[in-house]
Amino acid sequence: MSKTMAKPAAVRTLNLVQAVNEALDLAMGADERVMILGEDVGRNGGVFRATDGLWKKYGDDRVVDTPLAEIGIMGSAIGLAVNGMRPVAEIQFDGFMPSVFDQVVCHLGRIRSRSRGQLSVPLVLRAPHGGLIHAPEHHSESPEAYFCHTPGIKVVIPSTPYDAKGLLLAAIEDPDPVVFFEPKLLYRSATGEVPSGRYTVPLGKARLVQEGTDLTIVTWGAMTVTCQKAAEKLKAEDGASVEILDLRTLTPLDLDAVLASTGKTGRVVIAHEAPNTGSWAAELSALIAERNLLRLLAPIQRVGGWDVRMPLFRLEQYYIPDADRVVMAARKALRF
Amino acid sequence: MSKTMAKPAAVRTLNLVQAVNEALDLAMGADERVMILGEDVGRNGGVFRATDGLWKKYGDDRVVDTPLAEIGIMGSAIGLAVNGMRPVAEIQFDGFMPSVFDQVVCHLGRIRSRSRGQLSVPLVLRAPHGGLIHAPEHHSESPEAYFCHTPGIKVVIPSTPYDAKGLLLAAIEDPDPVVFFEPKLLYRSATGEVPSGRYTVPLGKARLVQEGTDLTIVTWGAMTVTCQKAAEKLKAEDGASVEILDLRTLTPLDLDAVLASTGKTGRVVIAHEAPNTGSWAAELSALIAERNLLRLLAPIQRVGGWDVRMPLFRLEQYYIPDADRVVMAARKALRF
Amino acid sequence: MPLKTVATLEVQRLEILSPDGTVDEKLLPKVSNDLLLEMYRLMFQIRAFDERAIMLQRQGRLGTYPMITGQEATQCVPPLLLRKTDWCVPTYRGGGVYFARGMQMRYALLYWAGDDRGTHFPDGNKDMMFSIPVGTHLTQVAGLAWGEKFKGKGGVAVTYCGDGTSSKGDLHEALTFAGQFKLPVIYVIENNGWAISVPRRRQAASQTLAQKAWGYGVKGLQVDGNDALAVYKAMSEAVSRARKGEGPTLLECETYRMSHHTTADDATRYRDAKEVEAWKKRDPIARLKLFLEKRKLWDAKKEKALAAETVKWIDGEIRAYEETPAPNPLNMFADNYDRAPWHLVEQRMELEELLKFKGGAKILMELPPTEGRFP
Amino acid sequence: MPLKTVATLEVQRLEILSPDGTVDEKLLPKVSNDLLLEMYRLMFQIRAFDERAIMLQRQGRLGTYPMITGQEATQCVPPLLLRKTDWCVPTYRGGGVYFARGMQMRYALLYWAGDDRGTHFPDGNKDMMFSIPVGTHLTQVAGLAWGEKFKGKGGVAVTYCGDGTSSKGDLHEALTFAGQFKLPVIYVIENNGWAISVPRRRQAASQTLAQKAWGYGVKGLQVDGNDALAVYKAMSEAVSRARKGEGPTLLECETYRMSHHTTADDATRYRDAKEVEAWKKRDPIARLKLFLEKRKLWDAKKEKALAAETVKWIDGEIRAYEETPAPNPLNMFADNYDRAPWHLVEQRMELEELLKFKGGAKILMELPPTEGRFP
Ligand SMILES: Cc1ncc(C[n+]2csc(CCOP(=O)(O)OP(=O)(O)O)c2C)c(N)n1
Ligand SMILES: Cc1ncc(C[n+]2csc(CCOP(=O)(O)OP(=O)(O)O)c2C)c(N)n1
Ligand SMILES: [Mg+2]
Ligand SMILES: [Mg+2]
Repeated sequence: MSKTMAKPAAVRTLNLVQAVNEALDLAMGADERVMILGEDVGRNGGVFRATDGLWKKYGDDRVVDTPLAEIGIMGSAIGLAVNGMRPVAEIQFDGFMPSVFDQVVCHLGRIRSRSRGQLSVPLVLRAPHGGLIHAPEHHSESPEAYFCHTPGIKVVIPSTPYDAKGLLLAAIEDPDPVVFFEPKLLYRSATGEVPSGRYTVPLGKARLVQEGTDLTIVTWGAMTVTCQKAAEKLKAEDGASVEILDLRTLTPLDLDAVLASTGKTGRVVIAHEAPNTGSWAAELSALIAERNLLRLLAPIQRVGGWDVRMPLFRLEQYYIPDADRVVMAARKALRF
Repeated sequence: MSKTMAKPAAVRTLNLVQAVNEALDLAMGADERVMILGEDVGRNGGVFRATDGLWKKYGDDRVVDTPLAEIGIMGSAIGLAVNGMRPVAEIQFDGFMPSVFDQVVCHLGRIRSRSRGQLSVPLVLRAPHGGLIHAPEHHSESPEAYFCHTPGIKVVIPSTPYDAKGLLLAAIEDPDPVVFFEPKLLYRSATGEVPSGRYTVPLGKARLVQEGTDLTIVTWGAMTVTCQKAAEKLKAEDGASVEILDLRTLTPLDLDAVLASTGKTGRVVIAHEAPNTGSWAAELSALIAERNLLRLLAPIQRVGGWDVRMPLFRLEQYYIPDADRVVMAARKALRF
Repeated sequence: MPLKTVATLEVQRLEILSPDGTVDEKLLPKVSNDLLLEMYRLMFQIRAFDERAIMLQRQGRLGTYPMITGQEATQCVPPLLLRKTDWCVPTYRGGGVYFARGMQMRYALLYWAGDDRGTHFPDGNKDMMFSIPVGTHLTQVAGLAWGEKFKGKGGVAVTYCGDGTSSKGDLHEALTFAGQFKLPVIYVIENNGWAISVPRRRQAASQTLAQKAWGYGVKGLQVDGNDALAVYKAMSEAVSRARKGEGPTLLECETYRMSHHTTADDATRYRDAKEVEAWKKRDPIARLKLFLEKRKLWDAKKEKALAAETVKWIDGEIRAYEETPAPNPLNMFADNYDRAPWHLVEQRMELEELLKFKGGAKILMELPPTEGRFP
Repeated sequence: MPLKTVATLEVQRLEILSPDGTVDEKLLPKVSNDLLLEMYRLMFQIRAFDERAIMLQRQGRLGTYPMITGQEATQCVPPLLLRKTDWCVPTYRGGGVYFARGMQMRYALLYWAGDDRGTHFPDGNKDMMFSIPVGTHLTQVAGLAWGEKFKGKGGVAVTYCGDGTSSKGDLHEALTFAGQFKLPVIYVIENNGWAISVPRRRQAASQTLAQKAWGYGVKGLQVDGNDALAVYKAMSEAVSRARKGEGPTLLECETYRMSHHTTADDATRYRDAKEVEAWKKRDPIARLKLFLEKRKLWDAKKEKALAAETVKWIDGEIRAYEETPAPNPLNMFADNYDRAPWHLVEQRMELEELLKFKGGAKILMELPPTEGRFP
């Protein structure tokens, strides 16, 4: 949970998408090899405005509106990275990421090892993540588990503007491919203090959102905010002291932080948005029980999406866990 | 572990690929809607000869050599199934399945629910699975976790010729999409008695390979055979009584069987070939610990592939768990 | 042995009705007056519907909605060549296609209001839901057409994709299959000039999109997509080829997205207003109207009556949409499998628990009835 | 407004050297005698290598191996137009390409023997490993070429795919990008008539594969791929266009897979022996030899010397391959990340435990040294 700060800098309040934008701007300003490619990222500044202003500032060669072809985006980003650039590729929505799985599974994490270290793929693949903004079908997905099971890549998801900027800068300078999810619910709703200069938040380190002694909630992405609400309710209604860990990097996992916290409290809830079966929460639940078995005071509670497709938005609040569901799960653990 | 037998039938010894071939033949003979499509499945009879003889018997319209285009195979199979056919699509190797993820994740399991039950997709997607036949790169993968995390589909993998035939016939008549993995190591090496007539082995039911009291090994696919070897060694050297459960259907999971066995023995090894992190073994480990916590006498041991790409075949026996690795893990559980 | 020409191709473009209402009589297809009037009605009504839907969205009564205006000829005319039992799969912008297929537009509103019950097609229609990940339906429709070929009754499948979507590899594999198996399928590229903020010229660097067909042994044609008569003629020939087993066709219908990409988009950020102005002169509805007027099939009185009828119709659809009771959250679990497996049964009970936690034990009685099949 | 022609396209085919050794002098490219001899040497040697590799496999000394024979001109000539610093990515069948790029063939043997250390390219070469999931490299090579464009030094990227692979959507997206961004890239379709058991005519229903290029604003040309001079000329023009920033080219080189798909395949199950016989008459090596002989550049003596030299060379490569010590199993964990994360460190220790379990504590000392970077 350390951070490296380049120089003293003004601190402003930004929302998460502004923080992303600022990180991209700083990275492009500092390194000519950094370029952006994707659909509508140029003149339009991205459908969430994450790349707003960058096309004007850095030109059509470095902020590239591509044809509507995700294999093309991902494949050419891989080629660009292998050939010395630092591409930041955007997939417009989580729901369209399956079309790049072929490139991700067969190549993204394999090129370094297939070439025995001669080639590397220092790229960032950005995509909005998750639900609850009343978006159309296929625009509210949480596909992280597919990526976490794939060797050779890293998977990151911030939940605060500060982390979004620092993690994205770290991801861009990372020598290996990073899949960078941005919780779209938080793009505008999450605001916070962000220093204006360059800084990084290290990959692979979780964030301790709040300390507690009775129960640990392990979570990531927009669900972090939901869990904070649940923790307040649990404090108020149950007098429970809840510790919350925001993973920030899903893989490589900050297992030390997870084991330390869950070992301390002995009661665990894992909360996330994806279909629960076979999710990243399953890996966490497995790891915690395998390594902290004798410290567990209650069965681990996983709270995730149901194992059905994400419904259209009228029902999304019943699909994605809300604070009540987290509270119910926490009470099961607390009262065991 | 029940079965439905249509009529008394001669019992022969077949290997697993012959059993697959016979199931396809019977299904095509009994139902005109059943058709096969894929690369080299026709005149050549499939690169493993799984469809040998069928092109001659059923003709070019029902056993179709397609262009080399997996999205085309998967997408048109979906369309055929929606429009009344019962396609059995083949992807030539596990390693090429990522190119159909887009169709699988975005459509295969969603069409029934998106159409509110008006359309359905009764197809089978067959693919060889796993390693240890000294195949080239990308020909020895175990991608089941990606499919198990995807709602709306079923995932099946037999480990005996008897089950291969009965499960495949069940999969073809199942009203929902079934991903059917065939352990390529067992295609020729697994032989067993197979009745000649039509019968089905129900989806969603595990097979109790052998009973035991000290430890449960949960496994699937070719690893079942490895685990049997490990169990023999454990019996001989440790005097341990090992129960082995071959899942056969990964999803929907036979949780009752898993919980009954692991609850009885309290010591658990889960063995499989895929990269371990985020694997189907993680879901199993999580479910067992979440639901059988107080019955566990030792931490659950997962034994899987390492979290690196599958190496070329000179090292594959060090990547895929062998009996020694299963034994080591079992001893950790037994001596805890 | 020389540098020799081994194949030549001509890409043709079909235009029949010019913006000023004059026609090329030689090319004019046989269309009954009734059918001409039906085309006009569909186009007129779907435009009015589109305008109202946008208003609803602006008033917070609808979710994100993709505009149709400008593309009425390309959307409303092709379905007129189809049987109910032919397959028809538009894009997410294809409200006009569904309308021409006879869909009640209350369902389109429901869909864009985030209600899963919006995928409701007329009984007996072979419609399939569009795919939101664009282009991913293209190979599926090849499969639908393949199924028709098996049935051998001359059934066809028609589908659409945008100019942007034509860059997806899915089109390549779909056309490869269509050409290889001579499938009775028609692919309509609805080239409306834009893919969100990306103009047509930033997709393929080829002069036309129609010429892609040639790479697959598929017949290709460019059509003035704002010319209802050209669309009709091109489509009727394509459908009749398909029915006769003569193979697939790719039609590039050149039209224009007159509005924003969706209500969530602001096209002024990236698009020159002059371009929009120029396309106004090529409006498909005004053009057909001129033609009908010249033929004395249409006049101001009829127009007024149609407008009045349209308002009533739209009001009715909006009412039906807004009076639809909220969906029961438990519906999510219906129709995922023919028979729901244990884990969905368990999860549905968990959701019931949650609902009770929120609303008390009586809540399950107060919810609207569940729909769909479970388990 | 008529049915008007908006684009016309011609697909041309380039043939220079006929099977009987006569040439079209008008089309003959400028090639020095040395280069002609170098072409011949490469083609001759890679065929001999191919034959020995097949024997090794039959003797159980090599894993599954994909045959090159018949495709030597298409494989060995294009690299001669490249700089070391140009990118070159063949298919898995492209041993001849790597050989012409200067790769030591012991590494090719290692690779097909299942040894990860087989992806070893000459220092300074911009070679990339082929992709076994066929076609998945095509968009990546567009990216490599894009990187060259950024560097602005006239570098180019060349890649191959098979006729079967040309059906993959990857080619569509790669050509879309190549055409759109005018990338300095050359796509060579190595049309050898077959994709395992599926003949060329069962891929695209188009007359040629070259004509696909038109759908993307890319220049396309069909080439007699068994005619080294035609391949040379076509490639040199494509490379020079690319270097000058004039955009990408798609070359369909028509050649023939004279043998099985791989050593694991039996082509007699699906292929008519007569077809193979017919293609024997079009052999690329015999043809170039006739030409060289006519020009008095080659004779039986030189042939004999080359054959002897070749045997020695292959013997040396096989020896080097077979003497390569077995890989250390721990190598698996090297070079997965710039710095291995904790879970790989842990897993590597687990593997060490396993090795000790099998071979005793001293085993780690007895293994060959580990290679690669860890952690
Ligand atoms: C695979 C995929 N990528 C990206 C998107 C996001 N998106 C939605 S519509 C659209 C543009 C589509 O353009 P076009 O195909 O021309 O259709 P139009 O919107 O003009 O009707 C994009 C990029 C998507 N829906 N699916
Ligand atoms: C994506 C993918 N699908 C299937 C295969 C299996 N396979 C290996 S080679 C081959 C045929 C390739 O044919 P072609 O592209 O013509 O190349 P050739 O073998 O003739 O050189 C197939 C189907 C594969 N390697 N990758
Ligand atoms: Mg468009
Ligand atoms: Mg070929």
